[in-house]
Amino acid sequence: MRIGVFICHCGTNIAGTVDSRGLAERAAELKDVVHSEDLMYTCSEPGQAAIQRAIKELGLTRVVVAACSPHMHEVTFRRCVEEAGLNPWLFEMANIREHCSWIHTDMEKATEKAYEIVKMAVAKVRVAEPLFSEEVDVNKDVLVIGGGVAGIQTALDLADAGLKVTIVERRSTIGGVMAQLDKTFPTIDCSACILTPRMVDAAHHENIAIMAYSEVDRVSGYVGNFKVDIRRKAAMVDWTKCIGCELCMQKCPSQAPDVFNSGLAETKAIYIPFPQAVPKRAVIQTEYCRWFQQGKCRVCERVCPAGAIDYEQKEEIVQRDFGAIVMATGLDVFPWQEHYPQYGGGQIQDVISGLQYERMLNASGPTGGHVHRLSNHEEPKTVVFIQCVGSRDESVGRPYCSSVCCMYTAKQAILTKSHCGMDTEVYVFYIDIRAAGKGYEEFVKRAQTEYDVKYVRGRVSKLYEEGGKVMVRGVDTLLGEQVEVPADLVVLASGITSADGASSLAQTLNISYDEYGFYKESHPKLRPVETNTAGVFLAGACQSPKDIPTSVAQASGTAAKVLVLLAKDKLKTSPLIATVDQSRCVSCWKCLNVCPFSAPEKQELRDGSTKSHVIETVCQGCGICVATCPVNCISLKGFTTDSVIDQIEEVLLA
Amino acid sequence: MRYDAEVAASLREKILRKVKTDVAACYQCGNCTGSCPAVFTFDYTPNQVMRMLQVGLVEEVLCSRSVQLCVQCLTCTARCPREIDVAGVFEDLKTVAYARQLDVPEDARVFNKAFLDNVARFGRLSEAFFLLRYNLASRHLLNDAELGLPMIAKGKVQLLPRKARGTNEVARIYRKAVERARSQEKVS
Amino acid sequence: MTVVASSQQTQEAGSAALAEGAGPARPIKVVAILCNWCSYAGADGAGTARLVQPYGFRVVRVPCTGRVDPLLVLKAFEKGADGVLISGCHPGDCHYSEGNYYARRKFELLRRMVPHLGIEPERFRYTWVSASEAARWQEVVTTFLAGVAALGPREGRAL
Amino acid sequence: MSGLAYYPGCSLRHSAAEFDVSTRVVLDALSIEYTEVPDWTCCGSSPAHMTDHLLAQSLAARNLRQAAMVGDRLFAPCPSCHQREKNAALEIHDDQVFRAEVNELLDVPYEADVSVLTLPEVLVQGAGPDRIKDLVKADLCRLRVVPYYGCLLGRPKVFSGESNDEQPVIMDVLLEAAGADVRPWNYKTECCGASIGIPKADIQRRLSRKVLEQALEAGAEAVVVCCPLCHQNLDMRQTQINVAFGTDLSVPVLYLTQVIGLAMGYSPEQMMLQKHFVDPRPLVARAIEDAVAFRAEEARVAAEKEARRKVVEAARAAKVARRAAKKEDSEAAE
Repeated sequence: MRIGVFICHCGTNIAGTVDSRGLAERAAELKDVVHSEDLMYTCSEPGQAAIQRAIKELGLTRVVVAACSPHMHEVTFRRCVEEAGLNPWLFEMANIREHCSWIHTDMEKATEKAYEIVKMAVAKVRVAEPLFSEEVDVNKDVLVIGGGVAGIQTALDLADAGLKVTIVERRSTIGGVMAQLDKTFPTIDCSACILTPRMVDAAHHENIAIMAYSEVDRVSGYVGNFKVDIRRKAAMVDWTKCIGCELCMQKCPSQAPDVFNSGLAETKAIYIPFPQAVPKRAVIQTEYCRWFQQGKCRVCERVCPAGAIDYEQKEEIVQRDFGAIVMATGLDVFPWQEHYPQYGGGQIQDVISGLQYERMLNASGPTGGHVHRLSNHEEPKTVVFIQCVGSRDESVGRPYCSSVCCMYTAKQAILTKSHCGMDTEVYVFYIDIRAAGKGYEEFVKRAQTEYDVKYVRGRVSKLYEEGGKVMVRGVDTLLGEQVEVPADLVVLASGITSADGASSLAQTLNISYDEYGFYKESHPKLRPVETNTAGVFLAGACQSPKDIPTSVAQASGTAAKVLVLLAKDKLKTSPLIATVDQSRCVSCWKCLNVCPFSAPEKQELRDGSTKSHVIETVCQGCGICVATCPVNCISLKGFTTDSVIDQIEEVLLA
Repeated sequence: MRYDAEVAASLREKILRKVKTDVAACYQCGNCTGSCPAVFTFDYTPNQVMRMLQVGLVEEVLCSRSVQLCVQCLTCTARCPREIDVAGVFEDLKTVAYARQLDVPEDARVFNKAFLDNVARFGRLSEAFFLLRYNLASRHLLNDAELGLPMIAKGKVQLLPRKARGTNEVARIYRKAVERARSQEKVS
Repeated sequence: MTVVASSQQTQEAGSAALAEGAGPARPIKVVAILCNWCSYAGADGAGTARLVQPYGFRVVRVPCTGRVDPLLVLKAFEKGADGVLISGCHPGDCHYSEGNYYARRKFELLRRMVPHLGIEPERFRYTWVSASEAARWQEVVTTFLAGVAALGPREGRAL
Repeated sequence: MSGLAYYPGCSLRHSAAEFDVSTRVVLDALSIEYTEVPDWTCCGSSPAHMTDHLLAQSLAARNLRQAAMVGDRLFAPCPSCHQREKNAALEIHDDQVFRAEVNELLDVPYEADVSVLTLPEVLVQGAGPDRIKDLVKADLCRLRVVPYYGCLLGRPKVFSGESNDEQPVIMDVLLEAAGADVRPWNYKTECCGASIGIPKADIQRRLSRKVLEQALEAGAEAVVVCCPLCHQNLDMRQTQINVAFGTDLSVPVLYLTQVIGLAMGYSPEQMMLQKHFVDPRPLVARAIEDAVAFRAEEARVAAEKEARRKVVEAARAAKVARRAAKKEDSEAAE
């Protein structure tokens, strides 16, 4: 056994608090260690070259690199030693940066700790065995969850590349939030004009299947071979027959809140969200339907020319197999009413959210693009925009910046002037202007100069009604004065939150998410569209608040990553899996009961006995069975009980 | 002007310890100023005070009218998006100014002194007597004078304040506390 | 938030010093067994954020807390560990969907058993730290080590 | 020992005597037992806590100690007294070291842990809206009021127990129980000028004027307060406001307990309404008359409706009878 140890300085990141050189010298003394050296940057080209040289020239049979977290560079180094002819699993990483140099200050103590961490790694690599991956066939179909602009973009890219894509959308039409927007910044081009063609492309693409009004219920399997249960919700309308003529909608006698117009208007119990909906199919909201609530009516059934209405329709579970899954579940608008009583908590009619204002500005919206006060339907003379409502506000549990509000407010301010005339007074209360995008800052400048929008630096502390106006009391921090603006209409730049139900969906897919329900990428810089679950990717605002260009860009990036994965016909499975020593198995089947992936199976041996056997391609390597087996006859490759004990001993021997 | 990093740092630490709030967290949105009812009497708006504390302009703040005239309505604290206890900071600064016997703006100091002397003297606040003392001291002799007679008429004033039992203890508390505070300020 | 955080930091820096155990002759040794997906990443995050932590713990990485056999914990104590800290994904967030549920059952039993082996209950803790909870990891490890340090090392007291 | 101690505070002895009286009357009516804190002294609000923290807490602690002699709970109608006492109670309870410091200043140490309540809390916990409803004699459904909480009754949340410090509700609940017509408004917690009134009268007038005008804006005829200082600023100084701004405001300002008392049938004089500068008595009288008329009207409409129903029924019955008769005739004819 010839072990080589390589200690990284990582510039001063490690060497700053850990004596890397001294560490290398001490490591050389360890049992079975034949070579030990310190390098400035082990992950750099020269660093890796040094390791490979040492392997070849000194015939190393095991390698330990003491540097950063394995989550950072384990893959890099395994590849590195493999190229030098070593089995990649005969390599171990000692994390002396995140777990040592970065959290300590005392050089001496930190170095001592680092030394023990290295000893643990050496102990582990000493008992390591060469491992070999299995190869499994890859299912090349892709599931995209969420049919917003991000989901559509990923789907189109993948479909054009020849993969079969299924879009699952929980609403009855794709399009997402972008479909609700009027114009887009900084170009002021109509949102629908850009989006709807893409929606139609997706609908007509031979490689894309859209499952609207459906949700993902269950996901099993693993990268390359996911099994997904998709729940088709009961629309009470047979979509194979429905022709989207809207006749039912016109004739339906019962009103229902209009989600698409974010509550600005009412729609019918049977409805199609908007004329360009894709697919253009009707849905009955049973909780508002007269027939379902009072047992009389059936008007839609009578007027439907296609006989598509089906009051008996039941939801159904469809099972599909996929090789990869893309999360594109998008965003929701921050529910400001519950959190901002000082802004009237929704009680003041003429205080509306940014999204509601989008609908009001929209020519095909409930007001036909006419901007008016909800209280008296008059055109506002003074409009006040308030930024950072539900953003950068820890008192409502939203410390993060929603990143789009500054820009959409500038856009809405400009549109206000063009809708209500240049003589309209427009104020924007802001804390900081965040215009970091191509042409963004210029756009804001236009708002300030060309359109004479008055930017006031400061938060608004209170809204109250007086003399038919909404009094806006805030501050101009640059003047150092408290200010009051009597407004006709107040638009809150309500921030972005993760989509409703995002975290429970994350649990269904076993991907991690932050405290706000945004999905966690596998590395913030280097793996921004991957998750820690192989085969599951991220696109758009489900990862963090994003504007349209960023979402689309990321969506295409995601598509590329999916293609990289599915370009291969076979996938190497992780060799870190459980194996059963059948000679000691007592057939208690506890492993079968506990395995979340039902990897263990009963296997009949020649001698007629049945013993447990783990299906390599199904096992995910969690090791639950290992800890459960009463006779310890299951072992987890790469994390054997011995290797763990050896590490613990190393810690405690000193 | 130049910033004094050391003063700022020690000040921040001090406020962290005494008020359990971090002025460094202030990002100058001005919500406190927008909410403040007394801001019209201030020489520095609350967010300016926060800023001055961040860069260590403590002397200026301690002698400011703002600190003296804050009415402790707590609106700033209630609405701060960074959950800073602004009112708490003001209260603390005021006590420091008092202990240091700094030359704070006229009326406020007089008001407080008149009040506390009154309490120390009668154990309870005798409002009429207090107002009288205040007006004499602040030379606003006729301040609220028009209210005097009607108040008497409506029996809202007690003309000859009587000592409450426990007055002596209050006086003692008052004396001990003040001595203690001043000695401490000398130390620090 | 900020208030809490900053006051925490100062206070944690304080107890971090305490956790070094001013009193005991040899510094205490705690074995921290972390699951690869949540807690190990959380500890990485704490490092990236330069959140100061006590020296006295060593991390053993496992794929999932579900893989940790209670006997491993006892083994650690047998070998003379002063404390054992186990941390995984929050219930419901397990990368293998159920691992931490099995872990929770086992460790809850173990936790109740430990005192009967003559080991102070403060020396064993299992908890949950997600990949995004760097500050929580700092808090967990600091308080746990402070507790163990208060008891001092388990000199010559194997099982 | 268990028991409820009542801390009137300086203002309630004189300038707000009516608040004191109405409070005692209402508590008795609701048979909530209480004892006045023996030899209580000033709580130190507001200058003390802005002068020296220890001084403030010690002044308050002295009263807590006195209260402990007669009870384990103390309530102070004046919100700033309440805030001072509660603040001290909590800090001393949580921090034994600090308790020692305080006790050094006191002649006799404070060892107990008295919990501090607001007056509305006492009314809700000690009796509850339903008990009040049961005792209502005078119908105030035509008395349009807004509850004005001011700065300290709803803030900070940890003291007031309100879930929302911009829109507290405890006064609303009590006033509705008393049968008053409570109007929603968004000015419940905006400051009336508090003690600025004395050093900086002009500011206080501006703020108080805003409160009164917002009340009218909300369709109220009177403002209900629970704080002597708010009352002073809004009622006693209302004339000053009118003089200063040339307005002709005349908005009665009532204490919460006065409204509840009136509802329970006590006379305006018993509730000492005559002590107010803007006399609420005409308004109250009118409201009660209106209510009578209003109820009568209600009854009349109801009666008419009932009558109409009877007529219709009778007609229907007659019709049925006629049909039956016809049928018989035709049968008889065959």
